[in-house]
Amino acid sequence: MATQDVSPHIPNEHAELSLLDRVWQNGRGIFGWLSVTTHHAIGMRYIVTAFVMLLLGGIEALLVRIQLAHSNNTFLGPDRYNEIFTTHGTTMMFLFAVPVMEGMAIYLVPMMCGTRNVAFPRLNAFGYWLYLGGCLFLYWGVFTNAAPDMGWFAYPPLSGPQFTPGKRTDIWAQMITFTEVSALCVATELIATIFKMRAPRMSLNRIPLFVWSILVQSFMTIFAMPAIVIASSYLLSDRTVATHFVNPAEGGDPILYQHVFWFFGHPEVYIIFIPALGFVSAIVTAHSRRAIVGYPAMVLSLIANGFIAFGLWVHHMFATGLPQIGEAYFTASSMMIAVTSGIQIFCWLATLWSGKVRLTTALHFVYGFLVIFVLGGLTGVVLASVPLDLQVHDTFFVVAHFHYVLIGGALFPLFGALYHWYPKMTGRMMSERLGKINFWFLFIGFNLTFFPMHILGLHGMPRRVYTYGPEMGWDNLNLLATIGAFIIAIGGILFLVNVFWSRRHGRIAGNNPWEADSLEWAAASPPKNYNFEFLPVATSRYPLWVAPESEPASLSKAKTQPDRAVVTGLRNDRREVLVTTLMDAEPHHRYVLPGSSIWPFITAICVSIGFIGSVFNPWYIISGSIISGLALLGWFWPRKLLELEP
Amino acid sequence: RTLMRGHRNAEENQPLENHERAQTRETRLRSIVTVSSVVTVVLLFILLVASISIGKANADLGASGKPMIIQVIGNQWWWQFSYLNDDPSQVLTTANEIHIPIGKTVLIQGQSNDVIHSFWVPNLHGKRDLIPSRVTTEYIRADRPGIYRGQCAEFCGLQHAHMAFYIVAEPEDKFKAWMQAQLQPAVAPATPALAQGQQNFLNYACVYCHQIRGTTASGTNGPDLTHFGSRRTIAAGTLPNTPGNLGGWIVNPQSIKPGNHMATIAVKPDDLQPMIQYLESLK
Amino acid sequence: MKQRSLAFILVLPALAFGHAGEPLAPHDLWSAWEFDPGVVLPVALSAILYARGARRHTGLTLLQRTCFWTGWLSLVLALISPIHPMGEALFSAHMLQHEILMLISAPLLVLSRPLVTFLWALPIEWRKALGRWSKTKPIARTWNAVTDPLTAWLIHAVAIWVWHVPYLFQLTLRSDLAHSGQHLSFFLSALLFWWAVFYGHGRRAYGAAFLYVFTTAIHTGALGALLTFAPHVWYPAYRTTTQAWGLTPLQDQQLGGLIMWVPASLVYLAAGLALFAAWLKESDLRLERTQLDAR
Amino acid sequence: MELAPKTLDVSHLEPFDISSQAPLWWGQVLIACIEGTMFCLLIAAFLYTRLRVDVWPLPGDQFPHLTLPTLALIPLILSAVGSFIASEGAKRNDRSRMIFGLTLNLVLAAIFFAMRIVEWHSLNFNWKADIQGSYVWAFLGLHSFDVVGDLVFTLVLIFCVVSGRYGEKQRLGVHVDSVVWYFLVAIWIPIYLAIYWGPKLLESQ
Repeated sequence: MATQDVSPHIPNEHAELSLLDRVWQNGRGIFGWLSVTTHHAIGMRYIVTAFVMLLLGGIEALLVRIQLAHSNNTFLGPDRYNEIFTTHGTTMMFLFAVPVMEGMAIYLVPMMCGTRNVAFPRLNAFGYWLYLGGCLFLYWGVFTNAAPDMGWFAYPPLSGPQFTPGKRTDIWAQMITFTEVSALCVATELIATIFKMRAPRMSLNRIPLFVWSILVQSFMTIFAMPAIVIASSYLLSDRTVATHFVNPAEGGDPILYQHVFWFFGHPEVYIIFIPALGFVSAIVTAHSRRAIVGYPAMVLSLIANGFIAFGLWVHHMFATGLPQIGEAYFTASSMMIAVTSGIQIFCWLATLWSGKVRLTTALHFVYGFLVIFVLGGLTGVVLASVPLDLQVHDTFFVVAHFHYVLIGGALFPLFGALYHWYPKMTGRMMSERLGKINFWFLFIGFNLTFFPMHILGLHGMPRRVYTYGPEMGWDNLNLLATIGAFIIAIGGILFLVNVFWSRRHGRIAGNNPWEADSLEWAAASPPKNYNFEFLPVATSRYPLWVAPESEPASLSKAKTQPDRAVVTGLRNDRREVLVTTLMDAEPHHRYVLPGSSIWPFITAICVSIGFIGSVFNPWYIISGSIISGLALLGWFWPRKLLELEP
Repeated sequence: RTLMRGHRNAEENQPLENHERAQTRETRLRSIVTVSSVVTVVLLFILLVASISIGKANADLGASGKPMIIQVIGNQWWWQFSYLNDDPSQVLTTANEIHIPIGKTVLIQGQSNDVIHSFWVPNLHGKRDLIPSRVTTEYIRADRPGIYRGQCAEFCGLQHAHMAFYIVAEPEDKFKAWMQAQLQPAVAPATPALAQGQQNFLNYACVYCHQIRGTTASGTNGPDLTHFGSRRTIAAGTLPNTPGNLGGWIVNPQSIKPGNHMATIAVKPDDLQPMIQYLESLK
Repeated sequence: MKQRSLAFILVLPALAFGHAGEPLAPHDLWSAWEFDPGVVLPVALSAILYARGARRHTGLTLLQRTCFWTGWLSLVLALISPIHPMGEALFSAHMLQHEILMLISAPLLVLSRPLVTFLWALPIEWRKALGRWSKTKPIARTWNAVTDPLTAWLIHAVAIWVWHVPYLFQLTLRSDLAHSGQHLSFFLSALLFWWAVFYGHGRRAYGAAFLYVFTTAIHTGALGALLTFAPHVWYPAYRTTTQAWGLTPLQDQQLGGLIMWVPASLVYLAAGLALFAAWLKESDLRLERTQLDAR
Repeated sequence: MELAPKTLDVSHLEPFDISSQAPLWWGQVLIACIEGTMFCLLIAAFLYTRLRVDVWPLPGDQFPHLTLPTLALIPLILSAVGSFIASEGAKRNDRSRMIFGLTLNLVLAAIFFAMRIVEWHSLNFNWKADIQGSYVWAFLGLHSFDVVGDLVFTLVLIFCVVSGRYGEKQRLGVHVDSVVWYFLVAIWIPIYLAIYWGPKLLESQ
């Protein structure tokens, strides 16, 4: 395949553009809104919904911190406290962290790959509606006094029918079903998009690191989520139809639930955190204005991270009495993850050190990430060691550790990413000054909240206690943590203020305000529904920077490239995109994407009826399947036969 | 920083040379990354060796002679302890507070009656989960005399926070004396007031759940109260064991430890005082 | 010293009869070499053939030679060194032996591409005849079929799982024939598997090879995890033999499971990453070629 | 270094493709990966559970019978041939081949399914009985759910092809349907081994 030096022949540019506009337009009114399949719109819905969840989870965190601010506090009773910490964990893990990463990926990946939408736009919409269904279902439970109260991990027998009667646990388990189906839809369509719809010549060795991280994350989702499907089904069927999967009286085993849960739960952490590594790579490249050092090492460590994550589930279960002879193996394999993460950190540091760094807010968040994540990694090494873990397991030390890893490792890069891509999403810049204030509030508040928890844990404060006695001497550090939590809250409010203020008053951004390297910056800000007038060709690993194809090393003096190679010959009178080969991204065939459709929404409603109904009556599984099948029939029914001519 | 920037501007004027220099710099950066990664691996390996040797030391605890075996059964939300012995008359069952001799290895044999709990005495050793349908084991040894607080470390429901216990480590002879005292049935009431208290206790529903050896109270759902007066706390470490606290606990356990499984029994105010005195007399 | 040699003489008959004698005790470890002619002869023959062929075959790289001799030594380690008799006393040692065969010897030997070198060792007429024979349709077709990555993956997976069925695994301790069959099927299926993974990408891309390595790591890891977490001894034949080595039968089984799970997965991971790196590099090379074409 | 805009003309490429290059094919393979992982984990969990119990099955339950499920493998495996014929027909836009393949697939799959129902009916335990019941019913239930789903889908495809209401998308549908069916056949074999043979093979004596 060859690129020819011919200017694109455009008979009537204006007419073509309005044709594209019309073909990719979404319907109007509420019906149109429900039928949207454009990936930005869906991605944005994910992000906004996830941030609403972050807000709710954050409020719950504050309530927890208020309760623990001093000893023998009676702000919340044990029942409310248990509901709130469970809902906090569940919300943050299932309804915020994973979906927000999915949302960012849905928004960015098609643009970074240089195409017009995800591979399965309707599946994408369906996934979102199910995710929304999960959010609404859980919070419906929370607001009708049926919030789950057995911890976000729901260990049986505590979560079994005998010890938590009522519908709390069932609502939790079915909410998991909603989010896992949604996550699986997203993973499937993202992999298909990345594999088959990349810009021509974007070979494997040229895929942006963020897209790599999403690819790894999606594969992890595909191999990890089925485990939580099984775990939540164990719970649900034991509770509703009296099976015995985790019932020890009839041969079941509660520890099996832990194995299955953590076979999902450990990779889950990486499902959240690997996209964040992608954010960091994108921000570091753009804001240090140089090629990333050690791109192949980065890719291989990402993949190794994903692989190793599946071997580590046991280290959540050291206290259950595992074979003593295995301790050395478990410790060693847990430590290995530090090596692959370490390689990536060194690569970023080398890039930042040798690049022309522009100290933006986004980069502030990256620096914050590096500091916090390294600390979290160090405590992680402590937890990897079996004897040390047995001492601090299920104490506030672990709470501190995973907040360092998840807030430091995922939330900070996420904030950085939002500062980085906000101009692309809205067409306006966020306030840098407010952004830096925002960063320092979050950074200081975060360390104030969570650093003392290390000490509390070492002093023996267990997790998930609703109160403690004054004789334990934990009051001061807890008060400090509570104050820190409120500083984080102020930081969060500042961020929201910045988002809303800049939406109106921010500086107009232009297509590529950061002079960044990857293809999404070639699209308009905010992007059109079809992303690109002409699909781009990836002439190098950093397609918007001037560089000969074979010399990635000389990119440090790159400038953004005004005239790029593009694809012509796609029909604009239907939603046509280009399918390329998996490895070298050579053009293979053209492919017509489906347009807007109400059926994903209707199907999601039918599936939700089945899911929600089955909590109350198992027969809804059957009736739900039937109506969902009918809805699917409507979805796929051949309406307009596609014309066969090219 | 300004120096470096100036240096780079100069570079841009000489594109050819600049490319080569960029290449060598790239190589240098990569080798720095490689070296750092290797150093990380070496450090981790040292930590691994240290971790294994600690684990070995812990495991070796059990190898030294025949240990004393204490069976721990977790309940929502209190602890039952049994000193196992081949001679059934020497088996002691008690709750929420135990004594151990210093310098002697104790094998903790963990089980659970309901949900998963975790046995943890922070100053003695790591933790071990108590799991229904399984028996888990752990060795502990106290080298210094003292009172060690233990706490449930696995979330076990409403009152997970109030599920503590105490281990009193003392010299062998003192321990033996304690053990002998504990093996005795409850002391008979010495005064009429105490006898009244005993009678009150036996008249109320307390007996369905609690045992006082030497009386007809033989329930097993709740903690054994045979030597209740000798314990430091009531309700699994929730309150210091004082007559006032005990009264409050009997009259309204739910206000002190909401959600716990002790039944609220309407004890008449006149019956309460002797009952408290009697229970506190059970040293 | 004298006692030592006396012990050696006493052990000799046991050596000669292979599995018939008592299970190996720790103090006999270093004298317990296994010189079963059925094993020693082919192993020695392969070394002689290779050495002869390597002298004539000029295109051989140092890497290939190193791969072959390391692989060959690991084969000796697995089959002839005391690891083998140890495997009759300890499940974990048996597992170690199998893992050496499947994860060290097999991939190294495949990487050294020894068949061509073996051919070079033969007289010219034989070489030609063999070459003709290998090109006949049924042979070529069978070869293509079994080295299809999916088939090879399947054969290897079935070999691994089937031999761990308690009845069959214990059969290998009673019957020499079954034991040889087990080792042979592990080793040959591993050769096939690695051949398909390393060279089968002519038909399926490296990416598929990566997936095959990854899924093999997963399913063997799962088997290892099952062994590690099983509350019962799978192979009662080891019930009386492990104590001499300071392990309870359950600990021995757990150790075996762990070997299959953790270190073995690491080998797969390393192989998978190497394949992936090759894949990335290859895609770059091809792009450069197409660019040159365009000019 | 030239900066002139370059173009890559793709108008000569096919507007459709029915092969493993189609994104939909990949989507279906990934869904098979998801379900395959789920079934494999469930098999591992089943074996783990089996290993924890001394007496299997728990008193009162029979072992599932072997004969009928083993015989049922024959129509099941043959039905994949029908799928293959149909997908080849779809690639060549050969209507009669598609109809023949799909019908063959449907009929053989239905025979398999009928045999399964008979066998299922003969079990003397249900999911509430004990842990064996829970697992066997879960395996049979989940796999049957998928099989029924795919049978309905095949029926719809037959209707489309026979009535002539089909275009490229439906042909791609036939191709993808065959992927689904291959998966359902392939995954049944380890499940079959696990529930009918696994518990016996794991007995150590």
